[in-house]
Formats: sequence, C-alpha cells, structure tokens
Amino acid sequence: MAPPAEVLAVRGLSKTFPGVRALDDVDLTLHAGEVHALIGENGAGKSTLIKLLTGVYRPDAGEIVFQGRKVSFATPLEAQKAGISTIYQEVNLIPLLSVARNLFLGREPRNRFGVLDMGRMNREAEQTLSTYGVRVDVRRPLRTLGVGAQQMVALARAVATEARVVVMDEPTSSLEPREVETLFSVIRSLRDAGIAVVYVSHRLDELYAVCATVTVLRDGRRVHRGRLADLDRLSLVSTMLGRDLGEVREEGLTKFTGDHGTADAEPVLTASDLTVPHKLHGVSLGIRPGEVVGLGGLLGSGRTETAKTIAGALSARSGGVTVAGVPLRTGSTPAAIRAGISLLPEDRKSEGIVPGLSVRENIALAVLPRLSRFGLVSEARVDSVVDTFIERLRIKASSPHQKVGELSGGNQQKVLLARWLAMNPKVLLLDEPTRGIDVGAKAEVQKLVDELAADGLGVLLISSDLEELIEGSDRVVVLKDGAVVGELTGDDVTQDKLMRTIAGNDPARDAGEEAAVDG
Amino acid sequence: EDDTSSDTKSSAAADAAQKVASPEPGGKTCTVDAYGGGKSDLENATVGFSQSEKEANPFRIAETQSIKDEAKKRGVKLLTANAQSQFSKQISDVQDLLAKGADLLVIAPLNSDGWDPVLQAAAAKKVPIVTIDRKINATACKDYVSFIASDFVEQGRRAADRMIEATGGKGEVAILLGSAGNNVTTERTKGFKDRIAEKAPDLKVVFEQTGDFAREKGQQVTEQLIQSKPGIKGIYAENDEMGLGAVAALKGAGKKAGDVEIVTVDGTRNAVQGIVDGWISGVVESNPRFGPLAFQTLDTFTKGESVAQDIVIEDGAYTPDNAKSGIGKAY
Amino acid sequence: MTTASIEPPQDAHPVGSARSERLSALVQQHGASAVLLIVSMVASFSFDSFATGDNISNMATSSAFLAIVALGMTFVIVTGGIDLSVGSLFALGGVLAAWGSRHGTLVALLLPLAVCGLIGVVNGLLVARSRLAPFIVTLAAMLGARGLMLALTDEGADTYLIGKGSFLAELGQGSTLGLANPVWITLGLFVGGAVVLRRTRFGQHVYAVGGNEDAAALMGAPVARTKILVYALSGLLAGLAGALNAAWLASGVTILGSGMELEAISAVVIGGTLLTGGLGYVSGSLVGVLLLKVIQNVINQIGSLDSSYQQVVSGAFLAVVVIAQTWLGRRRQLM
Amino acid sequence: MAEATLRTAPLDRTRLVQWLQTYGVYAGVAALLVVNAVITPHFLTAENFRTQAVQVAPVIIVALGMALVIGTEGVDLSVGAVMALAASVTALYLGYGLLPSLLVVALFAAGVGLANGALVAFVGVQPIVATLALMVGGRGLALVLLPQLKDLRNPSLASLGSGDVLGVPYLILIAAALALLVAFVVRRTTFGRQLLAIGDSRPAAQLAGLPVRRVLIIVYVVCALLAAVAGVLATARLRAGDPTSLGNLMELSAITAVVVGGTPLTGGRVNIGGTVAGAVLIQLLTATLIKHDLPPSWTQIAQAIVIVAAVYAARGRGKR
Ligand SMILES: Nc1ncnc2c1ncn2[C@@H]1O[C@H](COP(=O)(O)OP(=O)(O)OP(=O)(O)O)[C@@H](O)[C@H]1O
Ligand SMILES: Nc1ncnc2c1ncn2[C@@H]1O[C@H](COP(=O)(O)OP(=O)(O)OP(=O)(O)O)[C@@H](O)[C@H]1O
Ligand SMILES: [Mg+2]
Ligand SMILES: [Mg+2]
Repeated sequence: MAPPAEVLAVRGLSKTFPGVRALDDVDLTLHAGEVHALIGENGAGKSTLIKLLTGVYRPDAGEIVFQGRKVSFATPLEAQKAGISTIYQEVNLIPLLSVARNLFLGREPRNRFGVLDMGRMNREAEQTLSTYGVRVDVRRPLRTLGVGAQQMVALARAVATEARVVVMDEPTSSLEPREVETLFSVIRSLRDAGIAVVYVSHRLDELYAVCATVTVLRDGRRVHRGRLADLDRLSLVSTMLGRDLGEVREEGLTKFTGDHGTADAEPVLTASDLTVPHKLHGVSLGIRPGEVVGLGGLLGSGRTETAKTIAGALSARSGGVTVAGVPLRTGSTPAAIRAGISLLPEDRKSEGIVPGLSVRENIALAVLPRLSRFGLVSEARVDSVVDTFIERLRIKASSPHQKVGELSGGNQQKVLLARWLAMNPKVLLLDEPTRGIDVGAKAEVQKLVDELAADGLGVLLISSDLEELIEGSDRVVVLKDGAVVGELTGDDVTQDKLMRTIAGNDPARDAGEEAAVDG
Repeated sequence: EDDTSSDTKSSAAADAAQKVASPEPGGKTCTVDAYGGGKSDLENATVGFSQSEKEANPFRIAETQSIKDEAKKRGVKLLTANAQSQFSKQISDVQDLLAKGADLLVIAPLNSDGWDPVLQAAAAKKVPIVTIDRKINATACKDYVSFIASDFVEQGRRAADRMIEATGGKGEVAILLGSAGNNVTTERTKGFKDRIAEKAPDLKVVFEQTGDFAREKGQQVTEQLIQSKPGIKGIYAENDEMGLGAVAALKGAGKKAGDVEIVTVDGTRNAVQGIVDGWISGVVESNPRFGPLAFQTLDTFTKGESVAQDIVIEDGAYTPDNAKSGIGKAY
Repeated sequence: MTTASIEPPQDAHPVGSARSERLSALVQQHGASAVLLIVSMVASFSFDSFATGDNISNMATSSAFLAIVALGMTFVIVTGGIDLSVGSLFALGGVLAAWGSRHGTLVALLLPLAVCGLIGVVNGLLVARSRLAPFIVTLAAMLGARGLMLALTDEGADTYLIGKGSFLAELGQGSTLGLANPVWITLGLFVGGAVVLRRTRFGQHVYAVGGNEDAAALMGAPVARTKILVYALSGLLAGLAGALNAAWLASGVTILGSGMELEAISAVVIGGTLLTGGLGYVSGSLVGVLLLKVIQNVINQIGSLDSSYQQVVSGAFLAVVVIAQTWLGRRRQLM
Repeated sequence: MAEATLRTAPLDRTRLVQWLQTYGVYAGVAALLVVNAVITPHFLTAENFRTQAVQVAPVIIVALGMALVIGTEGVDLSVGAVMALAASVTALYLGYGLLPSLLVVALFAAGVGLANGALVAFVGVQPIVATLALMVGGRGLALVLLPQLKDLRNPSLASLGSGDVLGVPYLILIAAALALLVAFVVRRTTFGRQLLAIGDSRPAAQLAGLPVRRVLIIVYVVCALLAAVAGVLATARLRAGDPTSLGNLMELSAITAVVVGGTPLTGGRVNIGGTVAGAVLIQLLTATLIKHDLPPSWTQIAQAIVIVAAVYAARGRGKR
C-alpha cells in the first residue's frame, strides 16, 4: 500500500527567545489522515512549534513545506486561509462577542451589500454547534458559556474551515469526559476525511486513544519520532523526561500514595449550607486534618465556586465556614487567609501568578506582612523563606529574580504552592492543581500534596482528571448543579462509582445526602 | 462694616464708570427702523447676557457684576450664561438665552469670528444684540446693533508709548503674550509692535512667549527670560496677571524694583498697587464696567432713537503719577 | 428551600443567568437612554422653555459636532484604545476647511479629511506597529495637531472665513425638512457607523481586538490593520466634525476643541461602552452626547448658577452617571 | 564562527533595547544638557539650573503620585484640580496660620483622594472616568471656595516658596526628599510590593489575600496629597492663591513625565528615577524652546516629537 501523501513537512525549525532556545532544529512530517501526537514536558517547545507553523512567530531557521510548496505565513490568518487551522492552547476566543460571531469571526456570511447576514450566521452556528453536543443560544456572549462549551466552540471553529491540517494544542485540558468523547469522534472523522491532525496533550490515555504517530520534544529538540503503538506508556514518559526507564517505572506515574488515616479527628474546616445565587445551593462539607477530600463533578457543577466561596473570594448569601471550630467572616479573602485557608486558583495565568513580578516576590506576596516590621520588608527574612521553598519544591528558575511569567506551567504552579505553604495554612484548597502540567511536574505536585496531608494539612482537591481524584482522595464529595449529590468514602472511591454519581444516577445515594440538598 | 465697604466700592465704581471716547459726532449710527423690528420698552424686556469666561479674574468679575448691578438698578429681568472659555458652549449659551425668551442680548464674545448661527437666530427673532469688550466680525446695524469696547490695538499702542517713555526708547524688550488664538492677544501685540517700530526703532522686541494670561505662567516664562536675556530692559505683559507674575519672577531673581520696566494692560487693583510699589511702570486701563453704557445703549435703541454702531470707550492709564490717587477706581 | 424554587436542574443556571444577562445587557445599552428620558422629562416639567421646538433643534445642532467626534471615539474605545487628539484635530479640521474654502468646496472638504485622517493613521501606526500606549501617542498627537493649527494661523492670529452663500456654508448652516444639515449628516453617519460596527467584518474585528487582542490575532483577525483603521477613522471624523463646524460658524475658529476629547470620552462611556474595550454601542454614544448637552442646557435653564457651581454640578452629575453605569455593568459582570 | 556571531548579534540588540528602556530618559536629559550648553547663552550657570529645578519641582511631586497610581494600572486626571483646590484652601485658611491651613488642605486633598479611590476600588469605575469627574468638579469647588486669585502676604508661606538652605531652595529639597521617600516605599515596603502586584494582576492579588481596596484607596489619597503639596508649593512661590489657572493641564504633564520615564501605563512597574528624569526632560525641552523664543506652534510640535521619540525608545520588546 502506498503511503498517504505528505501534507506538511517541517525541516530544521529553530526559534530563540531572549535567553531561551525554545526550538532547536526540529523536524516534523505529517501525512493525510494521520493523527500525530506532539508531546513533551512543559516548556519543551510544543506551542512554539505550533506558533511557528501558523505564522504567529517567525522561525530563526528552517523551512516549512505545506502541500509540496515552501511556505512562510506572516499571520495566523494566512495559515488559516492556506488550510492549517489551529486550536491554540488556552481558550482563545473573544469572551464578549456572541457565540455565533466567535464561530464565524473572519469568515462571516455576508449578503450582497457586504453586510453580515446575521440570520444565516445564527442559524448555521446553532446547527454546527449542535453536532458537537452544544445546545446554546448562539446570540449570547461567549463568556456566559462554561469553559468546556467554549472549548467546543473553538473546536467547531477550527474544523469548520476548509483545513488540510488541524492543530490542537491541549484541547482537552478543560473538557469533561463526555466532551472528550465528542472531540475524539470529531478527530476520527477528520482522519477519515484525509485531514492530518496534530494533537498535543499531557494526558497519556488520550494520546493512546486517538493518535497513531508521535513526536517527542525535549528542551526544544526532537528526541523521538515513530508509531505510538511501538511505545508503552512508561517508555513514552521516560523518553519525554529523558530519564532511565527503570527509574520511571519504579516511581510509577501517579505519585499519590492513597489513604491518610484520619477517620475520627475533628474537622479542621467545615462549610455548611453555602448558597450563592445561581451557583451554589446549600453545599456542605467537612475536611479533617491530614485528609484529602476530593470534589468531583462536571464542568460548571460548582466546584470552583465552592472553593472560592470557602476562600472568601465569592460572598455567600447564606451558610457559613468554620476553621478549627471558629466561625469565619465570609466574603473576605484576607479573613480566610488569616484563618488558615489557602486557595490555589483554577486559572493559574490570570488569577494565580503575578506575571511581571519575580519568583521571589510571587512566593513572598501573601506572607509579606509577616516578614515585615512597620510595613518595611525584611529582605533577609524574605530571602530565607524563598530559598527554603525553592529548594523544597524544587522550583526550576534561572534565579529567584526571574519573572514568573517566563516559567513553565509546572513551575508556576509550584511557585503558587510555595506562596501558600509559606503562610503555614491549615487547609489547602487545590482547584485543578495539575491542569496543563506535564507528567513529571504532575507527579511532583501530587507527591507534595501527599506529603502535606501527611503533615496534618486538610486538603480539598478539585480535579477533572478522575484518575487523579480517585487516587489522591480519601473521600470524594460530588457536586451537580451547585448542590452536593453524593459522597464516596473508603472502598467506594472507584472510577466507576464516581462516574455514576457524577452522572447523577447513583443508586447508592442515601437519604442523608438528599436531606442535605434540600436543607 | 460690610455696608461701608460695598458703599466705597460702588462709589469708586461710579468714579470709574466708562466714558465714551468715540464716536465723534457723524460716526455711523443705528436705529430700530434700520435694524428691523419694532420699538419696545427696556423696562419690561428680558435681557440675556452671555459671559465668555469664568468669573474668576478681576476683569470678568467686574464686568458681570456691572451688568447685573445695572439690570437691578433699572429693574430689568436678566438671564445669564457663562461659556467657561469654550466657544462652542457660548454659541449654545446664546441660543439657549434666545430660546428662554431673551428680548435683547448683551454678549461678551470669546472670539470675534464664528457668530453666524447666533446672528441668524437672533435676526429671525429680531433680537437686538450689543456686544461688549470684544468685537464680532459682522455687519453692524444688520447683524448686531452696536459694539461697546476698548480698542485693543490702541491699548497696545499706548502700552508701547509708556514703554518707550520708561525705557527711553532704547534697549531690548520682551512681550508676555496672552493665550494663542485670542483676538485680544493679536490686537494688543499688533498695536504695541507697530507703535514701537514707528516711534522707537532702537527698542527691539527680542522675546515673545505666551503666558496664557495667567500669573504662574507669566512668572515661569519671565524666569526663563531673565536667565537667557539678562540685559532685558522692559517687559510688556498683555494683561495684569502675567505682569504680576513677571514681578514675582524678578523678585525671586533678586532684582530690584525698577530694574526692568514692566508695562501691563487691564487696571486691576493689584497691578496699580504694583505701580505704587515701584515694580510696574505703567498700566493701560481696560475698563470692564460695561453695565451702564450697555443698558443705556439698549434703552436708547429700543425707544427708537439712534445709537452709535461703534462705541469705543475711553480707557484711562495708571502711571507712577496717578497710581496712588487712582487706585480706588481700579478693579 | 432553594431547590424548590429552581427549574429543572439541567438548564437552571444557564437559563436563569441568560435572562438576567439579557436584562442587564439591555440596561447597559439603554441605561443612558433611560437617564436621558428622565432628565428630559423633569426638565420639561420644570422649565417652560425646555421642550420647545427651538430649544430642541438648538440642542440637536450643537450636539451634532461632538456626536461625530464621539462616533469615531467609540470605535477606538471598543478596540480598547483611546484618542486624546480629537479636540485638536477638530480645531485643525475647521481651520483647514476654512482655509481650503478659498480654493473651492472640494478642497475645503477633502483637505481636513486628508490631513486629520493622516494624523489618525500615524496614531494608528504608532499604536499598532510600534506598540506604544494609545494614551501617550494620541496625547502627543494632540500637541502636534494643535501646533500645526497654530502654525497655519500665524499663532492663532488669523481666522479664515468661509464665504457666505458658498456650498460649504449652505452645508453647515442650511436645513432640510426642518432639521439642520449637520444633524442629518450626523444621523447618517451614526446609522452608517452602527452598520459598520455591528454588521461588517471590520466591525467584528473591532470588537474582537478589544475583547481579546491575542485571541483575535490567533483567530486570524488583522489586529494591526484594524487598529490603524480605527484611529484613522477617529481622526477622519474629528476632522469632518471640525470642517462641518467651521461651515456652520462660517469661519475657522482657532480656539475650539480644547477639552473636547474628554467630553467625547465621557459621552462614549456614559453611552455604555466599556473603556477596557470589546463592548460598546454607537447608539449609546449618541445618547451620551445628548445627555451631556441636555445637562448643560438644564444648567443654563436654571440660569442663576455661578460659573463655578456649574462646574461642580457637571462633575457631580458625571460621577452619578458613571456610578450608575458601573453598577449596572457590574451586575452584568457577576452574572 | 558564523554560529557565534549569529548568536551574539540578537543578544546585543536586546541588550541595547534594554539599555534604552532603562536609561533612555537619562540619555535624553544628557543630550539636551549638552545641546543647550552649546547653543544657549547663559545656560551653564547655577542660577539657570536653580530656575529649572524650581520650576520642575511641582511637576515632579505630582508625577510621583501619578507614578504610583499608574503602577496600579490607573490614572489620575484630578491632580490639577487638587492643586487648584490646595491653592484655594491655603488662601482661605492662611489667616489661621500656615500650619492650620496646611492641615485643612491635607483634609480636602485626602477627601478628593478618598472619593477617587472609592470610585475605583469599591464602585469599580474606570480610573480615567472616575478622576475625570473629580477633575471637573474639583476645580469648580476650588472656584466656589475662592472665586478669584488672591494675593497672599504670609511671611512663612513666602519663605516656603523662595527660601533656601545653603543656596538650595526648599522646593528642590522637598521634591528630592519626596522622590527618595516614594522610591523607598516602592522598593522596600509591603505596601510598595502590594501596589505593584495589584497593578500587574488584580485578580491574582485579590486571591492572594492582598488588601486590594485599601491599597488602591491609599494610592489615590497619596496621589492627591502629593498634588496638594505641589499646589501649596506653587502657591507659595507665586505668593497668591490662583484657583483658575494653577495646575491647568498638570495631569497631562505628570502622565507624560511618568510614561517618558519608562513606567508603562499597563501597571505593575514603577520607575521613580525615570519619572524624575522624565519631568526634567520635558522641563529642559520647554526651557530650550522658550529661551530660543520659538513660537507656541513650534513648542507644541517639538513636544509631540520628543514624547513619541522617548516613549518609542523605552517601549517594551515587540513579539517577534
Ligand atoms: N513569547 C515568548 N517569549 C519568551 N519566551 C517564550 C515565549 N514563548 C515561549 N517561550 C519559552 O519557550 C519555551 C517553550 O515554550 P512552549 O510554550 O512552546 O512550551 P510547551 O511545550 O507548549 O509547554 P506547555 O506544555 O507548558 O504548554 C519555554 O521555555 C517558554 O518559556
Ligand atoms: N455548559 C455550560 N453551559 C452554560 N453555562 C455553563 C456551562 N458550564 C459552566 N457554566 C457556567 O459557568 C459557571 C462556572 O462554572 P465552573 O466551570 O467554574 O464550574 P466548576 O464546577 O468549577 O467546573 P470546572 O472547575 O471544572 O471548570 C457555572 O456556574 C455556570 O453558570
Ligand atoms: Mg504549550
Ligand atoms: Mg472550576
């Protein structure tokens, strides 16, 4: 059988950012109908490669051959017109524009006066989206949709254009399992239509589910290329991390060790009957010292809201939070922090890091008043705290004075963890702590959470990664539509039971929880 | 004590009332018949007054006050508006006054040009207009009735005369200009320069910078001036405030009264006091008390008699000779 | 107790928030209109001379020029930018039109458009290509344009006049069907502006650039071109407004336009356009301009206010309106 | 070999750009000084430098406050109005002595700052519009309090305006002290770090438990207080309270000084040294143009060009 035609060939691509060799002499070939996995650690250069392909950045060296012709796109628009369409990492749409306008931006249907044909646009948008399982009023601003739905809009947008190559940079980081399935079926139909797909993800299962071939990047260089089926998960990880296979095997892929014996201690944190209009309806939960409580649910089920309300970032209309038995003034982040609650926010980029400040300043940000006297910062004490945590969490930065915005995702997450650990909290609320983080860093973060729990910290763990939730939590509370719909403890904490509870048809749901929902 | 002070003020004001310099007999006049419209009675009329700038400098305060006082004295209903130095606002102000039923208009224009829309609207309603302190570039007795004001070019000339006298007609002098784009600035500059060129060619204008009619700006510019031109003999400030700013600058630089001759225009109390103190060599008056003359003109006009088209008022001048005695009538 | 009141769980939140979302979008878009309506009603009851044909047509005419400037400003602000140069360009446009009128109507109209549009393009290039902050770029343009205007008029000493009865004068001063020509032109421009902003690709790009510039670039919107175009448009409209104003006044008045940029910005913001970009309405800006003019008119109707009190009242009013706007807008953010 | 040059070339350019970003303003100031020394008579005199310093002092003081506000991603248009307000209030209460009147000035300024801060921090109004309202209303209030310029003959006020220590005028000393103080606050205090964090990413600062509203309010109050100090000093120098024209367009001069000095309008970074240099740059430019008696049209065009050039030199690196 003759191999399918080569659609895209990249040769010797290099790109240097000030101080960083982001990409170094990288090759990549794609054939029609090939679903190609592009993997690597955070900062390996995956997104950079994609941005070079699509005209966002200009390469320093190397060439791109697309459908037999040497190309050099000046803008993403040119690439898109030529037939390379892309879903960039992080949802990249316009939040205030309507869903339909987002979907059609740049290729709007126009009537013969050159004026947009809104009727047609809305109709077609509705149709297109419904094939992706998204049924919404397409005239609404995009941001009123959940992140998952937004991601599906981005997907629909990318696929709807007449593309030969579709590039997806971590498209599933904010999708729930059902939506991931939809995505996979879209990818398969693209493949069958002879379209090449580049797929970037840190979730290995997904790669094995859809991809046929793989390119592994490490520190900006291509270190492997081949059929995915030829590599098992462990070898893939060891290639990616550049470490010995045995070493990786020994450590295992997930770092959670499981149970922490804390069955009958008094809860360090209780939240009772938290109600936030339109978002939460009487959510109650308790966390004991040394316990990791998972919070499960679909996108938009109110997990983030629960965490934010406990941390005082959202004000509850009713309900209360106590820390070690002391009631907390709700709706005030400083009060919650003083009481010992720390929240690692879901949206690391916009709510977590302060990108323009250094690693040092980011770590010291919350704890600064404690390191100051009369408002004057004691640099020596800051240094000692910062050095301690950089070492303890193994934060990789060129120096403590490097800007956090320049770090890789995993290291940014560690900086945030350091910020909170420096506060010596009683409870740690982790909202998607490993989203968008490579396997290596993920394992490190998970190990850290484990250690913290062992030290007696109460942890609330929110994750869309069911595996992580199951392995990491002692107990899982499940939310649906802003209310608690179930709780799994002990041996019930299994993937299967969790799925069923999340889906809302859990037969084991007992009367007590029913009452909690109604009360 | 309030009473007495206001008494002395008003009696001083009476002293200081405007006197008409021109027209000489035979100048152009205007009557109701020529202008269009019918006779009326000022007593029962509503007069609209549009002021150009905020009442925040002595000239504007005295001007508005004089109009208000006169209206009160005559028992005439007065509507007022203030354009806050924004020309487009003044246009709408006057239109608002018309819409509110003003039968007669007194306008202190912010600018000489650009009055077409207002004049048309007034003409449509046959509302007579008297402009004060600045001229409107339009046809007298057609677009407006008369214009009562000082002659700014003449003020510039007289300032030049005073400067020539003070400096002996030799040396280098500087001008502190008013705000750019303002007719008053243009005319006071023209009069001054023309007269210098004509009468004292040895007096050189070596420096012209705007002080925006404000004291602080006058001070700052003068500070730069005396650094770069230490030999400057005289400073002509186009209003008193800038002149007083110049005085502050000279004081700050350790100069003594009389080292630099300062001539200003306006006649505010502070400036006249400056002459008494020896820092200012002369002040050309620009009399702001337009009330009596404006209303008298309107009265005469509405009765059907003829009034002059250009009523140029006679401005006084303050010199070291009369400053002390005249300070009472400064405003 | 809460569960009892919510609808079928699956759709509860989206529907609920969609409804209030739409409501507050409506308020955001029409809040200024409501305020305008209330103020106008109160004014017509309080002052006999307010709701008269004369007064209304005066207000309409004198709003026209600011409105045209605010139209251009709306485009700029929707992209998340700001244009401080419009006041100077307004004055420059007027002077150029009056100067050009000696060489015929065509020159009188095209010259200000060309020059002011060009300055707008330079603003746009500096903002879009050199990535300088719009605030500082247009601040410099404000100084530069005023300098140019002064240079053209012998430091403001010369005022060029527009001949009576010329086509230009007729354009500015005449009226059609009882409405002044500048008002018609303004209305036309706003209808055009609304179509362009809401119903053309360029308009989509304007929103996209303001909503999320990086995303817009990745989605293939021509970010730089869009920015250059909005600044060019703003300059063009400011020049046009200046030219029309000059035609109306029959002269190129040199003291116009200072502070106009802030007036235009206030009008746009009062009209519900977010200064952060991405959201805005052309019609809102028109309402914002009218609101400012009505307030000024009401202050004049009261008639007895000292000039300094007038300023205090305008400041207080502005504060009240933006507070109201922000509260309404924030409800929207929270939903 | 070729490889080596390829690698170093972009780095050198980067370094040049960085150098310009940091020191461009200082280079500009130096250039203007050199040019003036050559072309302007009587430029290199102590008197002249003193004049320039005294004139620029109020601008610097206002710009310091403005820099803090800009650091939080805000802007304060009301500083000129606060200067006018300070002039009015000083004039009104000077009868009770200089110190009492200064206290009242501080109260008024703090009031304006509080109003600005509350609008920004609590109501969430965009800084530019919030402070625009106070810019209009504040000057109106100044005029309501003191309808016209008033001469002030208070000896202590006069000595504040024109006195000196060892030949260095108080004004310069005060401006220098305030600049050092503000620089210290930005670098060394919790407040300074918090301010920058808020300017860089307000949601992150909020979630990190920083007292966002308090910091914002303090920043606007400090800015207003600094503007009031500048207003009092200008009043003292003028020996008159002038609510009409004092501080006119000061907001624009201050913003220009800050931005030309390398502080981005997007917040999160404050460059105090640059701000001072920025103010000095504009002052020297204006002085040059005035001393050479150029007409206003030239002055404005030249300022436009210098502002753009300075900001262009200091601009952040482009994407590509
Ligand atoms: N615009 C930029 N300026 C400077 N450095 C950059 C820029 N973009 C990326 N980098 C650097 O280039 C390297 C590669 O980044 P890239 O985003 O391509 O990584 P990635 O493989 O996509 O990682 P992740 O899995 O976290 O998305 C990193 O060190 C990153 O810090
Ligand atoms: N598919 C959707 N359609 C409409 N609105 C949605 C959807 N998903 C989420 N939302 C809205 O977004 C809000 C925020 O949801 P959010 O994603 O923060 O919840 P979550 O349970 O924390 O999920 P996750 O943390 O996995 O993103 C919800 O209150 C809901 O109103
Ligand atoms: Mg990436
Ligand atoms: Mg969430």
